Amino acid sequence: MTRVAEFSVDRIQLLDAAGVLVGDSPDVARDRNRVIDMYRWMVLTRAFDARAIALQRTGRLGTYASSLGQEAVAVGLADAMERDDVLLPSFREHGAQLRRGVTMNELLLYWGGDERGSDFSGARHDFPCCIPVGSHAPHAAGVGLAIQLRGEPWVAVCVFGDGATSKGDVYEAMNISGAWTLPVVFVASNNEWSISVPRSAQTACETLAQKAVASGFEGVQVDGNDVFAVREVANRALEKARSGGGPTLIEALTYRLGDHTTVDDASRYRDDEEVGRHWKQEPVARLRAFLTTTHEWTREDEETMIESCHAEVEAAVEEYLATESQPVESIFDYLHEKLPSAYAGQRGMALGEEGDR
Amino acid sequence: MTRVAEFSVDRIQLLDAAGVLVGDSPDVARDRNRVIDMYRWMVLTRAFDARAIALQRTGRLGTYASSLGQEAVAVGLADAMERDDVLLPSFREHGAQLRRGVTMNELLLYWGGDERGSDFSGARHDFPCCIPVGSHAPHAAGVGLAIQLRGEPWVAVCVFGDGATSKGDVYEAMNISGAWTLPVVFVASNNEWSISVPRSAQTACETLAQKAVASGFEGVQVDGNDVFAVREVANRALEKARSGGGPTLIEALTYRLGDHTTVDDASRYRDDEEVGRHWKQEPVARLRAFLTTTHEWTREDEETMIESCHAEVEAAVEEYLATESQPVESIFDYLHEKLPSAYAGQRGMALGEEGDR
Amino acid sequence: MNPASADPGSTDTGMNMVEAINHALTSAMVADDSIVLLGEDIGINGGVFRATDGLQARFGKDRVRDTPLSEALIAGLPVGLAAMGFRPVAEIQFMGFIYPAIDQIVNHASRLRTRTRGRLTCPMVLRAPFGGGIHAPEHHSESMEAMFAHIPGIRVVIPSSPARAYGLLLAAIANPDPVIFLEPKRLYRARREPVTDDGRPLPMDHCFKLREGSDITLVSWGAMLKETIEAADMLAGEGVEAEVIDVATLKPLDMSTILDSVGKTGRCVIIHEAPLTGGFGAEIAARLACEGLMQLLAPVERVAGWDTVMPLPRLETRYLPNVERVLAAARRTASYS
Amino acid sequence: MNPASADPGSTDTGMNMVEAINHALTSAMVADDSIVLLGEDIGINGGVFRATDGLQARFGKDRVRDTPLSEALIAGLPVGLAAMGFRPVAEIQFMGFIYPAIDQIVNHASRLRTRTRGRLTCPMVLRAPFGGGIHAPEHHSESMEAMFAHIPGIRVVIPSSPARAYGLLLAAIANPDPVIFLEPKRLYRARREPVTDDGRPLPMDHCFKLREGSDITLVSWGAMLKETIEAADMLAGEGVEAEVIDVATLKPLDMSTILDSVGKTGRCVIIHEAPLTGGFGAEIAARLACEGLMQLLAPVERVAGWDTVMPLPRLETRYLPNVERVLAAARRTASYS
Ligand SMILES: Cc1ncc(C[n+]2csc(CCOP(=O)(O)OP(=O)(O)O)c2C)c(N)n1
Ligand SMILES: Cc1ncc(C[n+]2csc(CCOP(=O)(O)OP(=O)(O)O)c2C)c(N)n1
Ligand SMILES: [Mg+2]
Ligand SMILES: [Mg+2]
Repeated sequence: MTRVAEFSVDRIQLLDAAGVLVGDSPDVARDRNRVIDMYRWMVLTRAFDARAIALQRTGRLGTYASSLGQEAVAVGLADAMERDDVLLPSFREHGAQLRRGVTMNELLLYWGGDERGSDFSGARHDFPCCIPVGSHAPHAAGVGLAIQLRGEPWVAVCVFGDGATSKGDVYEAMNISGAWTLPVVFVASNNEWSISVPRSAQTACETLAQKAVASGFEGVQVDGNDVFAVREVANRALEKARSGGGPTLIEALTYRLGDHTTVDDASRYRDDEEVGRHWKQEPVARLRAFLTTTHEWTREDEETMIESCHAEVEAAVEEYLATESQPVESIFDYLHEKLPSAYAGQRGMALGEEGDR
Repeated sequence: MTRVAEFSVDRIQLLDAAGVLVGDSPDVARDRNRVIDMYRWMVLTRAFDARAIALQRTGRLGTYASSLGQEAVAVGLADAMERDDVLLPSFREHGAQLRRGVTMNELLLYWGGDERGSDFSGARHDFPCCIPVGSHAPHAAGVGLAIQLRGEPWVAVCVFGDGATSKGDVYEAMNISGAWTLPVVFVASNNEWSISVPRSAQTACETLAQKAVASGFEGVQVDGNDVFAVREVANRALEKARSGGGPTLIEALTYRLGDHTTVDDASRYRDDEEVGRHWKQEPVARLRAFLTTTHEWTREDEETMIESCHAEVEAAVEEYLATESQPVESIFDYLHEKLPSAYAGQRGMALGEEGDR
Repeated sequence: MNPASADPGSTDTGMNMVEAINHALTSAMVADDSIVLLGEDIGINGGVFRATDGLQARFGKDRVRDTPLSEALIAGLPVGLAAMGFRPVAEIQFMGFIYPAIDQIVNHASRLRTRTRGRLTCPMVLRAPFGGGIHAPEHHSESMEAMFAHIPGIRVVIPSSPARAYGLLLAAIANPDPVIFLEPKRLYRARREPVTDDGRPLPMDHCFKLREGSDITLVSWGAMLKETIEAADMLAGEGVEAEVIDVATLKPLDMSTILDSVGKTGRCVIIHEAPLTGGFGAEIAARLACEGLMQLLAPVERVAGWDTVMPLPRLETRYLPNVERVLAAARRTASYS
Repeated sequence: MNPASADPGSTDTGMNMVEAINHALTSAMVADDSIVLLGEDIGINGGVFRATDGLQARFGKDRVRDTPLSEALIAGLPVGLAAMGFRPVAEIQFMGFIYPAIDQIVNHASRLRTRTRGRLTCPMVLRAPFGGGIHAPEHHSESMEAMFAHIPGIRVVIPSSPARAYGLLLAAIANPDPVIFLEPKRLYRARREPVTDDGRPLPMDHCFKLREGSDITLVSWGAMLKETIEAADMLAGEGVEAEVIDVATLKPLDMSTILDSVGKTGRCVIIHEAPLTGGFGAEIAARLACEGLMQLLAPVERVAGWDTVMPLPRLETRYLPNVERVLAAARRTASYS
């Protein structure tokens, strides 16, 4: 019996649950403005989430998936990315999308059931939300291949949940990214639940990071409620990919503090006690504690920021609510570059109805 | 940075390329009759393969996938299995199928394009060949679940190639087998080629055994041209599964000495030199050398066996060639348990044609 | 992405479709130990629509199993289970996620019996909610039943009422071959009706005549029967008596019921949510052109979804056929001469 | 599972269909750097049918790429590549293995433009050989084009001759939206014909009239046009002039060419290999029942594969429609009164 291969998974944390630095202090932590900036994106994301849920409850938004508790994964990741990197989000990365220039109005339009919400005015190369879980992972490989073929220094960043790691297409995409040394960073945002299925029922693996072993590249765990650690690990993975080192799988350990979506009722399948425990780990309070102890963040600073975030959200909501639906012909007009004449009759009928009413 | 998980892959070999025992001598190697029995199945498989190719070349068989060079994987595995274990083969495990009681006539019927070839008179619970690569892996999980639910001591054994390890459904099946601790043994018969695509282009992994790490169970490499080692590793994995220990992935290192199938021309994509090198590792000569040096296997013994194998093959070929096709209505009669009346008209038309001719 | 909950009611107040499905599953599982349910979130959560509510508590975790998030597997694992003598009933959470399962349906479930000449069989049911009208997120509102109805060796069944959901699901589970059971989610909670929870299956391979009439035949299935019946009622007010046929089993198709009706009325409108081109309405219209041509007094009309991607909720109602479109087509057809 | 090899010939002796495809790929790749080929065994092996023979040697490993054995990926990766401005042409080795790719086609490729209101687009081609008649192993002979023709947002194109394969593949590659390009493998080496290798696409969305006639319209696509034309020739001997239409682009369907023809002949037989029920013939027959009813002088007939699993080679010829079946249907239809 000969040992032919060995593998390991490391975990990285820089800021503990109390907001105290435990590892090497990253540069960014010393830069007050940078920390405040990251903090603001997290606070804004949370404010946006709360407002979106309220809109849904009052019938003015569709089913919505909140990212409550997962803000550090999204913001830390996006903060590490370059503008020309390409984000391929799942459906819970609002913080990353906002940070990269997707507007709140666009997010609301998307979740409000309007395709224009995916026609980002900024972040023009980023992919829209991906609802069929994990099905965007192959796209990330394709984006990575495009970048590689052009010899550009950019990276495709693909984010999905713990549940998604059970999908065959996620595996196929990771495998080819390894085989072709593609510039892709895969991020498994492990919030411990796939709707009602706990992470432990999803796979026998002790870590999700080790899923990378099957694709021949590195997997690493990070405290996903620690924005510094997320940013650090993302930075390393991005740099590796940029410099031709191929893909990395980052498992970000976080927790879904809210329901799966606005139509879910998490109390059916998990204890308040568990949720309560995780509130003590959550990323926003943690970073606020760090700011307070390290960068003299005051209650006033906090209140000012919260107010400005709310104002920003409100402005977006107003814009959203004032946005008229697209006309019915839009159903046809983006189907192909040019509508095949075979469908002209249907388009006419759809418009005709308009008149009937 | 904390190390949170470690994994390793071991390789097992008992008989070296020269037929010399290098590891602990397994019991079976000391039992002359048992060794001869295994040897005979390997020789028979090879004789069958050669005859099947000849039949194809003369238009009396369809496209055929030879197992030349891979006989030890098939036979070692089947030898370790219990009758009530369930084999889910790919399309190159003729040796395992034969050893488990599928008749040569059935194999010929299958490859000759007759469904009765999958209606095994023996091995009633074994699955038929699986052509869509890797798509039988989910079935293996299902068979494993059936066994587990019934509390039986059997095991589902699923064999596929190196190429198949890139398929998402193979991954999904391995993952659930790990999560549910199912009694399944997965065998990746790594013959280094997936038609023209070398193993190295299939994945960045250094071993295929490590694919198991992504599903949270053990992966092990074995010299697939060493029937003792295959049998030994299979035994261990089967015992583990039988006793509730869950799945194992066995990577059997072997080589496809022939073309991919009778319609392939391997000289388009690989060197004779490479093939020549692998002929020196091949399993039949290796076991013969062991038999000769250890169990006084003589040239006469060899000739007698080869003759009897050929005779057995010939008898099957005759039976096969004498088998009439099923009547046209068989196209309908196995579609559902009872043909829905909606299709009665079509069945009549198909039969009617019969009359027209 | 999972709608609001409700606990399955009892028979006295009637049942809605989700409750009927829940009762059918219960009844089947009580009667037959070999039935195993599998799917995402079907356990403690009872399914995102609550179709399996309470079943894990009642039948245990062995028989009501949450799977990992793996649709190819959710279709493929039951093939192995069924071949070994179990009767798996698997749930795909939404039809929008069923596509990775098609490989297993086409290449395995549908042909295990054929391939092995009956040695191994595949008595499995694959359930999936489908269709629009509940303002669901992207990929949650499509109707692609026609893709399945083209696959040889399977049945495709779509209920249109609680009672038919109950009886047809029992029939599907009892069937010795694979059945794709598609549930129009818009109907899940749309209506309650008395359902006798007696474990009695309804016949598959059989259309249901929901309304008698001699002037025109309206053929539909699933959720669109709602609009179809509404239209029929309005037509009656205009003096046009419509016969309404619920196809129910798309494959194999009971064409004789439809042909008989059209033989009587001479006029036919087919209504479905799915995109027009290659929708299952095409098969029915084709059969009329092939086998019922000389009975036709007017061109067949199909009222269907557009040949476009299903829009997000804001324009959803502009995609789905509505009563007006059904009525307009029926009026044209009824008055054609 | 991969048929015998042959090296693509030059134009002088004519080309068979594989060669024509090879030349079309070459021509497109010379003209447009953004074209990348992907698939299993398409590199040094040139594809199991040799459609990509010599292309890796000519265009390099960057542009002609052997993928791992991962069909979901072979459809999904090009979506990402296309969104970034490339024009991927991916090959699925056989249609029997295309099913894991359907998810990417339905949920992504077909709707990337719609979803993003044109911000991201998906100019990709997915090629796959399909159909029976070459005595191939299990799962290698099916015809499931109808599943694709029902998906909104894509084109489905099927050539029936070397020249049309050449021109239509060029059109598919040049098209700014996704195209499923299905190649009838029975025709790959069936016939050579002169093909001008001039890089000129043929129009998609357009039926080809292969034979003029005024007595009956025979509509088919792909491999069955062989039997259809043979039948037409025999009918001519019987005094029946058949118009033969090659649908070529199934989606979007050029129904006006078919309606015009049937307007003239009043009689129509549709021929395809795929199972009858829900086959694409249904759509054409349905359109006749809807839009051409009053022109019909006889019931429409469909000659198709049975609604069964495709049998293994020994009974394959008893499954595939043959000239006799086409003739019998055409005679019935032509003489109907
Ligand atoms: C392929 C697919 N199957 C099922 C669903 C329904 N669904 C939506 S989200 C979800 C759970 C996803 O869990 P995870 O990947 O952990 O992401 P999270 O929601 O926790 O962010 C499921 C099953 C889906 N959207 N896509
Ligand atoms: C899903 C699928 N894709 C493609 C094919 C065509 N094909 C048949 S065998 C094969 C290669 C398989 O390689 P491997 O898994 O290593 O098995 P081996 O043939 O070497 O035994 C391919 C691509 C197939 N049968 N199934
Ligand atoms: Mg999760
Ligand atoms: Mg191989």
